[in-house]
Amino acid sequence: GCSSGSPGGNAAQAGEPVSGGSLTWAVETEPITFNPHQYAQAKTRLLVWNTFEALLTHDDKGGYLPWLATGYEVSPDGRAYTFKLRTDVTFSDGTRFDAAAVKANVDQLLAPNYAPAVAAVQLKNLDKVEVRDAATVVFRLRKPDVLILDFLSSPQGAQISPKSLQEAENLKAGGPQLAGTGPFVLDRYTPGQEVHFTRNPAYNWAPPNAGHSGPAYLDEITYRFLKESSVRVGALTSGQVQLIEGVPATDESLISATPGLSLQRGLNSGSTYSYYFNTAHAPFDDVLVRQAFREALDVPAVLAGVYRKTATRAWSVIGPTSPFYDKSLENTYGANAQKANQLLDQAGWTARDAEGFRTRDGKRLTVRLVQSAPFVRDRRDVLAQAVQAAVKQSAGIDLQVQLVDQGTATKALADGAYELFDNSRADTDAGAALNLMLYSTGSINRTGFKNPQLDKLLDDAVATTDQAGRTELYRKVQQLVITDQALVLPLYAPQDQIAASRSVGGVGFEPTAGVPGSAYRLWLGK
Amino acid sequence: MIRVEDLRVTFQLPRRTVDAVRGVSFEIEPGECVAIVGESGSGKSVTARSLVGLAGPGARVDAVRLEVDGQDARRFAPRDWRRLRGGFAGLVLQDALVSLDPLRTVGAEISEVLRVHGERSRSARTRQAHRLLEEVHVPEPQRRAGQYPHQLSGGLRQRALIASALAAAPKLLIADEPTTALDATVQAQILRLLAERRAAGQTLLLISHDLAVVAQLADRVLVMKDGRIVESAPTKALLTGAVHTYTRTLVEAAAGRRRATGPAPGPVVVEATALRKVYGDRAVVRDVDVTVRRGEIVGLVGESGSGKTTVAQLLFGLAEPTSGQVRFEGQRFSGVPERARRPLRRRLQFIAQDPLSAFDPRWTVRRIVAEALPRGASPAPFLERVGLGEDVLDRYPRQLSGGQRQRVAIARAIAPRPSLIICDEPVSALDVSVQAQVLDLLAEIREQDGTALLFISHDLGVVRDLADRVLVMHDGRVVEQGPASAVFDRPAHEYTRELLAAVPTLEVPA
Amino acid sequence: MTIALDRPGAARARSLRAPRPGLAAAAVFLVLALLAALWPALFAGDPLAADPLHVLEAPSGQHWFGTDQLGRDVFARVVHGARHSLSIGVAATLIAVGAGILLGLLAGLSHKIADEALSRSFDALSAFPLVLLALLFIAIAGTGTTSLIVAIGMALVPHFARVVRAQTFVVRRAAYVTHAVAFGAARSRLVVRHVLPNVLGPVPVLAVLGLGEAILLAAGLSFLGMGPQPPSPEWGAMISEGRGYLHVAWWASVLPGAVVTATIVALTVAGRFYQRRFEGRELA
Amino acid sequence: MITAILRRAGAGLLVLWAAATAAYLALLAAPGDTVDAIVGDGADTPGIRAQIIQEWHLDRSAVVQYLDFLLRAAHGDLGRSYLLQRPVSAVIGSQLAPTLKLAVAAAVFGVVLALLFAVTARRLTSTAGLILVSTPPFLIGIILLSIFSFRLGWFPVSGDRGFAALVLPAITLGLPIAGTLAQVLRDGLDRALDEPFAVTARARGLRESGVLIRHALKHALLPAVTMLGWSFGVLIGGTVIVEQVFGRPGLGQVTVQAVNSSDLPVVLAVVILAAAVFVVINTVTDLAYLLIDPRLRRS
Ligand SMILES: Nc1ncnc2c1ncn2[C@@H]1O[C@H](COP(=O)(O)OP(=O)(O)OP(=O)(O)O)[C@@H](O)[C@H]1O
Ligand SMILES: Nc1ncnc2c1ncn2[C@@H]1O[C@H](COP(=O)(O)OP(=O)(O)OP(=O)(O)O)[C@@H](O)[C@H]1O
Ligand SMILES: [Mg+2]
Ligand SMILES: [Mg+2]
Repeated sequence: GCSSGSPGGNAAQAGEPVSGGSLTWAVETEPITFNPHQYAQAKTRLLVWNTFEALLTHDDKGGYLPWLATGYEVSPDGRAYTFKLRTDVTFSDGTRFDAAAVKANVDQLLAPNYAPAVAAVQLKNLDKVEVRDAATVVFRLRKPDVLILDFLSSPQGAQISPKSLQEAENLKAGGPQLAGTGPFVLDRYTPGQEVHFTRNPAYNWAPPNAGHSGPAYLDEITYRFLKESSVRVGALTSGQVQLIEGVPATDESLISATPGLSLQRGLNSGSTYSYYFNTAHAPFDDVLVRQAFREALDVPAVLAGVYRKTATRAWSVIGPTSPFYDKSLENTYGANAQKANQLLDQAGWTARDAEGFRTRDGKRLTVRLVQSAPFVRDRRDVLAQAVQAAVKQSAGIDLQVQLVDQGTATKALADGAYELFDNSRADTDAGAALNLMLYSTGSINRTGFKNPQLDKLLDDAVATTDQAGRTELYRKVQQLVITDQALVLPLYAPQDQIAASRSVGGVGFEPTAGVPGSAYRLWLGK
Repeated sequence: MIRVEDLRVTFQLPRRTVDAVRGVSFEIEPGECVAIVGESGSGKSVTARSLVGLAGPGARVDAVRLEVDGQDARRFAPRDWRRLRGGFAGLVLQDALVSLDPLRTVGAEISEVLRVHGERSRSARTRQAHRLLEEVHVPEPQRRAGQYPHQLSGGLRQRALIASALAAAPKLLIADEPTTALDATVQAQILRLLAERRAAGQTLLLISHDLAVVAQLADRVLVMKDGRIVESAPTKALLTGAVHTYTRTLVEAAAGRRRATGPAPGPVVVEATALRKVYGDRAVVRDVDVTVRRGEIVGLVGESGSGKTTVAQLLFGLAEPTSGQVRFEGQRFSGVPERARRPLRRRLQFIAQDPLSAFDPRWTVRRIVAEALPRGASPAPFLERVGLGEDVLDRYPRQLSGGQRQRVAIARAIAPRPSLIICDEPVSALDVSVQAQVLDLLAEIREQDGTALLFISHDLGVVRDLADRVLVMHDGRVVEQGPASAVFDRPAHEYTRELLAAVPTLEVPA
Repeated sequence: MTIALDRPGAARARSLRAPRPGLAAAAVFLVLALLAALWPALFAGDPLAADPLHVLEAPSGQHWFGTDQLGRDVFARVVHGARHSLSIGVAATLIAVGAGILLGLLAGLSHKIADEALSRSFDALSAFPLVLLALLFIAIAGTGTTSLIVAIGMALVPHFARVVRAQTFVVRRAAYVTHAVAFGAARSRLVVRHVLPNVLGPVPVLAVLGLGEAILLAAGLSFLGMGPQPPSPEWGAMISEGRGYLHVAWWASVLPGAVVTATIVALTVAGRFYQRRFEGRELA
Repeated sequence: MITAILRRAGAGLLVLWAAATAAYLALLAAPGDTVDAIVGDGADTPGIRAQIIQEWHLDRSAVVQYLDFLLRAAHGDLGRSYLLQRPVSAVIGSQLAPTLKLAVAAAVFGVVLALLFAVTARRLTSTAGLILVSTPPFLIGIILLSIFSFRLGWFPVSGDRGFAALVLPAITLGLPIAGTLAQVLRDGLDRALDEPFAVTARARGLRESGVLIRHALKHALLPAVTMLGWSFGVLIGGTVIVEQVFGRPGLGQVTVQAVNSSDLPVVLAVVILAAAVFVVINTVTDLAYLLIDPRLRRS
């Protein structure tokens, strides 16, 4: 059976929570690092919170809940954030967690050659960190930036024992030598194969929304890295693992049909999986062509083909679970081949060549989508092929999908040798994603779109501490990029799936982020 | 002991059948030495091998009567054959040099026979192997038993093979071409060995294409041709009164005859002085002087490895002498660049032992001979001269018989009207009867064209038949030279005498 | 009566004759594959026509090989894929043969030291894993069809170079080349008239066998995601794409795989037949 | 004797150096520079790039970088992975064992199967072998996996835990080897059984099995030994694919990942490792020849 991501969804089958037991969970992605500061793969987020914890955590309404911090205060000018810390927390290596530890973590993040991306993006407005007393720490900013809270609840803001920061042999790669405060301790990592955690018996500082308190239920948990979806599903159906994440749509029916297995889906936070138009050159420098491309595509149809009705169609760059999502955008565009052709005629792409593609001045309407093979997931290459077939059929657009290696992809992006760029970001605060993708100097702004008005809106949204104000600003942003400029073709809201044996209880998703939660809540029924 | 009546053997090949033996009948009595002679492919080996059930892969053997050791072999199961093999009949295969497993020691091969025939004790086998080797006159049998075939000379290998065939004391020893591929001197030793066995009462079936080889040993000779026995008679009777024409050719060839001498020698064609060739640190040719005059046939003889081919290569300009000089028609031919030799090239030709490899396999006979001719000239007359019809013109070399190939090689060699042809073992690969034809042809060419021939062979009989003058090589040196009659009839050098003594000749009662 | 004879003959004679029906099947298959590569429209419809309503349907009268994840007809894709896969194979083989002949001749005809260096590197390269060589090349040149072709071509070069060198070596020393010297032929003439034609003799057969290897390698690399761009219906890529749906649609990967196997078997059978013919002609 | 060993070692080093240098030069020519590779699909600003250049010393000239690479490689230091942030020796070292295990198991399986086939079922060998050799190994793997693991659940789907996990991958990898090897062995046996020495052996009354085992097999092994180098190539190349299919850890996975993400230090190390194995295999082959064939032994 399927149920959507409410926590503890299948408690009924697993019975009441019991302590003890060990579990094996097959996951798709092997982390390239176990150091949360270096975190870059959304798919590995579920591992981070087993060992590490942050000052705050998200609730499911876009707000924050205390975790290692008991609370925080913002100065009126929005440039100082004062955190009160818990005093009963120790790292698994015995070191005490206190304000000095928080400062040590931030200092490490700012150290040269350590985490350049974090320093340059999340911490770009941080001036300094002050230790007021053992339980109080102040973050001083150069200018107001509400995203600092998002950072402090993100894996990169997770707290590592200052001792292991000093002593770890391979700090950047992480592993058993890095101590955190989490409910589990990473004690064994076999590259290419699995990672093993055991329960931290001293743990007693779960966040309020964790569902229970005290040590975790499970004695131990093993995550096996099985890249192939068919292999993961096979492992689950043949009983070799109890949990898997990443279930392809085509296999969902198999799971549902197997007694003793259950399936859950959770929508991710952040930006939706979208195609961004490169406005730097023809043909997408013309808003008409951008609109035409969007109209040419019947998104639900291609999604149904590739994902079998399991995908949630997106209407905006921001995911539907985000508090900033503008619902009014829904059903305002798309799936109108007639209009698409009209727009293209208007834009001058009137002629057709022998293969049925539109041309202008003898040049075919060709657009390139460059995908970096190592980072393609969720069958996005298949989706691209479906889109390719669809826009060819409906509007004579020649979409060329280039599935290439990372070096070639980077080079193509640097040279502007692309017309479409695909991306989704799993940031918990959608604003963080928009800053990277839409801001004129954003580090992954691949649209070539530079608009002072847009920059201003984004700046203001970051400087505004009040939720309603931010929501309004982001509504304007969405209107601008989706409706006015047709800068983006949103496709679907990324989601995670967990399939599990019904004996496993507490299976669920992290609030806001929407990715599979840590193992803290899991238990093994009989 | 063996009774065969109307033996027929056919080979079922993918696309055709070969009738190798077409109705052969004979008998072998205990203590007898019977020889089978005949040209290549006449079915000698297959007949012999059928007697131990090893006619060959894909063979179909039929006989009205096939009695081996008093039993009817037509009803034999594989294990009955196995019991006979080695025990009743020892077989020495034709391919003497490759009939011992190259990956096992000689001793192991001999003990294997003993093991198969019931000798259980390993040490007893070893001891017996040594004794057997000693019996066939292998020096230092202990050491040799531990060696691998490649460490033994051809003669020793053949002896070891005979020893292994004799190991289980068979009643009958079948020796298929026991002396081909061996040097004349070694040949003689093996024949002596067989004679010894025969004297000791061993029944022998001897096979050869050379009548001269077997005539000395055999009581009775069976002459085979095209899978049939064309004549069967006691040796003596056969030599004096052969009935079949084919048998007469054989007798004639084996007896040898002087061919007409040529015209008086003309001017010097090639002159080599103090030739020396060193390979690595070994002098293969040392201080050899050779002069060949127009219209002369010079024979170059010597045992294998004595340097005959090397001399030919030096004369032909395929190798540069380490020291010494070659002059061809008065001009320097060694030590000059190939470019300088090129104008002279056509006047100096070469015929090798294996004509097949001397022809580009992709060329037809027409093209091969035409290569030697001026542009546009027809090759047909030259083929006619060597006795070949136009029908061979469009064939490929591999579609010709050995004799035909050698004729094409001769046609090609005489086509540019050379003043000298160097022939390196031109008839060694040919049947005795074919040999005679080719030799006649060469003699005729010398007579008609006045072409000089340098004729290299380890077969003294052949050289004696053809050459005017003979050079005897030993260990890289010319140890004796002079007119053929002088060298052959009154050999001066010890080594020449040894060579001559080894040549099996047929003393045909006049 | 007939005496039952000991072994090899019978088996050997049969093994020479046995492949006949196989040979015929191979020939028919190869002709079909060639036709498919040249005029795919003869056999099948549009390989790119996606049909979201009929994805992953089992083989049926309408879709002989079923449909894939986008509802495309697998049979049509296999047929059209013949052009891609065969042309990748042929192009790679041509590169390998061309460079192999050049390098092999160079080694076979040059002096000791150069020959030694060249043939040592052929040895080393041909013992080096093909996949690794190709991967290395792709790491350098990036993915894509061209790069795949060149990678496979390069990986197969040593194979041909070795054969050509060995052959050159034999031919260069063959008596008939010596004989040509007797007619005052210059070196260049020897090479052109005798050495080259005889060296190249076995090359076509080897090329046919090499083609099989190239196709297999291409499939392997495509499988690793280093092949042609989607939606190109290359066989290896199809197997690879279909693998994700193995639970629900085995046909999407197994049937294209069977076609690859059949192609290579057919090529090998044909190649070996001609090889035997060729050798037979040399010997007989 | 000593000079011979020294010569061998010298030649081996030369091969290693040549392989490393060739790979290094080739990678230098790759599109997209090192910084691109390290940035990956992460955030990309001039500041980040500057830091990367500084961290990895990419501002030095190519020659200096090459010499530095050689010098460090000579000391066994193969550098640090761009992607995994760990020393290459650690990355490779941790993956060596699973791959070796797989390769050895596959080789043993392949050789045993080939011998069995070649000696007992010679007729069958050519057809079965041909089909095996002609089937893409990953297809065999996929089929085995779905039948024996997914459907029947006899073997674990993946990983490197225990012997059971080794069975299917080893079979997948070993089958093509068995196919080719069986054909070569069969050819060799047929050829050897037609040789005069085999006929002579029969003429001694040896039974056919005796001729086969005592005489022919050793001869058939010679061409099989020649294939040792080739099999090594197939094995290593095969592990790349088989590990992918079975989700096994190992060098193959590391290699594909490194190639995909242009993780040059790892790619280089893999090349050097393969070259080293090549040198070893070559030596082993030569020794095996000497062992089998006395004609090659110099007295
Ligand atoms: N195994 C075989 N398969 C097919 N044909 C064979 C086989 N063995 C022999 N033959 C053919 O049978 C015929 C007789 O061969 P055999 O070996 O008996 O000749 P031979 O008289 O011994 O000749 P040689 O003097 O050359 O040894 C030849 O035409 C030969 O080609
Ligand atoms: N190219 C070479 N390199 C080294 N040694 C050679 C070479 N050619 C010939 N020899 C050696 O020189 C010696 C004489 O050889 P050559 O071929 O001249 O003998 P031959 O009298 O023609 O012998 P056969 O009767 O066997 O043909 C032999 O020991 C041979 O091994
Ligand atoms: Mg014979
Ligand atoms: Mg000679």
